[in-house]
Amino acid sequence: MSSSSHSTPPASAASITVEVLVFAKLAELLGQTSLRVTLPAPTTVGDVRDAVLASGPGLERLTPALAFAVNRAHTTADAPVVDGDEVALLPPLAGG
Amino acid sequence: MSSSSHSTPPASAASITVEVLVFAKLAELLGQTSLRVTLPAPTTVGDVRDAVLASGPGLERLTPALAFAVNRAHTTADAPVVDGDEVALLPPLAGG
Amino acid sequence: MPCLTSSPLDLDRLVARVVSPERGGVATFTGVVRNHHDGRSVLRLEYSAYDAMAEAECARIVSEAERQWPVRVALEHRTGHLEVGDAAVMIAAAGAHRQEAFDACRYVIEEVKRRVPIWKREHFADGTMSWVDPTARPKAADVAPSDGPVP
Amino acid sequence: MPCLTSSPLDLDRLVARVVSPERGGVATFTGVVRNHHDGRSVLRLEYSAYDAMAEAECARIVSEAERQWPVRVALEHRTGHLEVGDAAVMIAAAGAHRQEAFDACRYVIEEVKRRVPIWKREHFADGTMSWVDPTARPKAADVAPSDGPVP
Repeated sequence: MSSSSHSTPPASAASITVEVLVFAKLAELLGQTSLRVTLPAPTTVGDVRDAVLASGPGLERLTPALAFAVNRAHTTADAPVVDGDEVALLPPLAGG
Repeated sequence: MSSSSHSTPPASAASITVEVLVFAKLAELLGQTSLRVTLPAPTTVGDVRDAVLASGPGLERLTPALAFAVNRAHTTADAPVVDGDEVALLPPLAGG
Repeated sequence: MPCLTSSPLDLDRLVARVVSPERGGVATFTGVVRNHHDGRSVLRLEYSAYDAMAEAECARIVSEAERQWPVRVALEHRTGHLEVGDAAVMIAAAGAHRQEAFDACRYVIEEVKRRVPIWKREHFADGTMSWVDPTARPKAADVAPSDGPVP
Repeated sequence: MPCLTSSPLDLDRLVARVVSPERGGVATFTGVVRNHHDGRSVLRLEYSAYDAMAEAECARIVSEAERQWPVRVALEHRTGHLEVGDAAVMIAAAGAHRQEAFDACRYVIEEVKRRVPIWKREHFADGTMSWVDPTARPKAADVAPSDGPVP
């Protein structure tokens, strides 16, 4: 995994860049399957989601439906992200 | 099915003959897989079992383990049998 | 379809009998001959049945399951000589939803064990054989060392 | 063994991966592409996955089941284009006793549906397509006629 292990830097002293993967309907609406997002530290999965959904008109309506993974494991919107994390925004799963 | 449908005759006025099927360990101990038993009317599945088990030494010890069928359907020791019934004495089942 | 057969069982064939585009959830159960029983080494088994009643009872169990849940069920039980590793019984239940497929499949195997007149004789590695009695207490070898009073 | 595959699934192959003479009870579940959804006619489906995470999550689910019950579990999920009637997911769980095989199998399919990042797009007979959202309320066609207040 690419998660860096340094301790949280002082707020506003650094920025955090993550790779964001999007899927299914969300990938279709965004016209891409991955993007790079940079936000001021500290930041959370929810902040990353908000930044991505702000990039297209009307995408905010997807907010309640999305689940999240960081570095290939499920997590929640309030989880912190660190520089280099792989963040995934997951529309409703439909496997099985 | 071969079950006759006449009403129960007066006790001691008639005898009842049934075909008895035996299986597995019981067939082995009896040295046969079917036998014919005639008993005074009225009679029950339990009476048929007792008659069969009395035909060999030490067979009574099987009594608690046996289940019963009349005309290919499960039944209990107190069920009546009528002339022509097919009575089966079933050692512990082991299918599946 | 008869339930008893002396030929090897085939899971794909059984599933094909019940699945359809309307019944997309398929649960199956397979019971395979084990190589041990009561701590003794089993070489092979011999299944015998009260054939006519076994067929009738299997048919009744399948209809009960199909009445109780919206499923199609297939059931086969092998008879005759089986080797360790051979399948003795197979059940497939297909429904629109997995819950009912699982519930029906489980119902059928429980009822088969409880009601279908089939017996098996185990042939052991030491040359002896015995009729299997699932109601019997385990042999001493399988029982915990202390049979004394529990404190 | 990888969980995701673009090749047709095979129940016998999956069962062979888990069964043994010590694990004589084998429960399986197969999920087959249905021909309807929300009352609309489905022609085929397209499954896509977050591959790396899906593999990791499947492996986690299988280990959880194998830790929770004394069983061996195999799990495969198909991706890419599937036709109606094709199997999309298959699970096999083998144990010494049927109860644990059924319980483990059921656990795995529930967790797969809940946790594995896989999506499907349905292609309908009318030429349209849509991403399946199992959390969405059924379309009007599937809802009972009265949406008004219940007396």
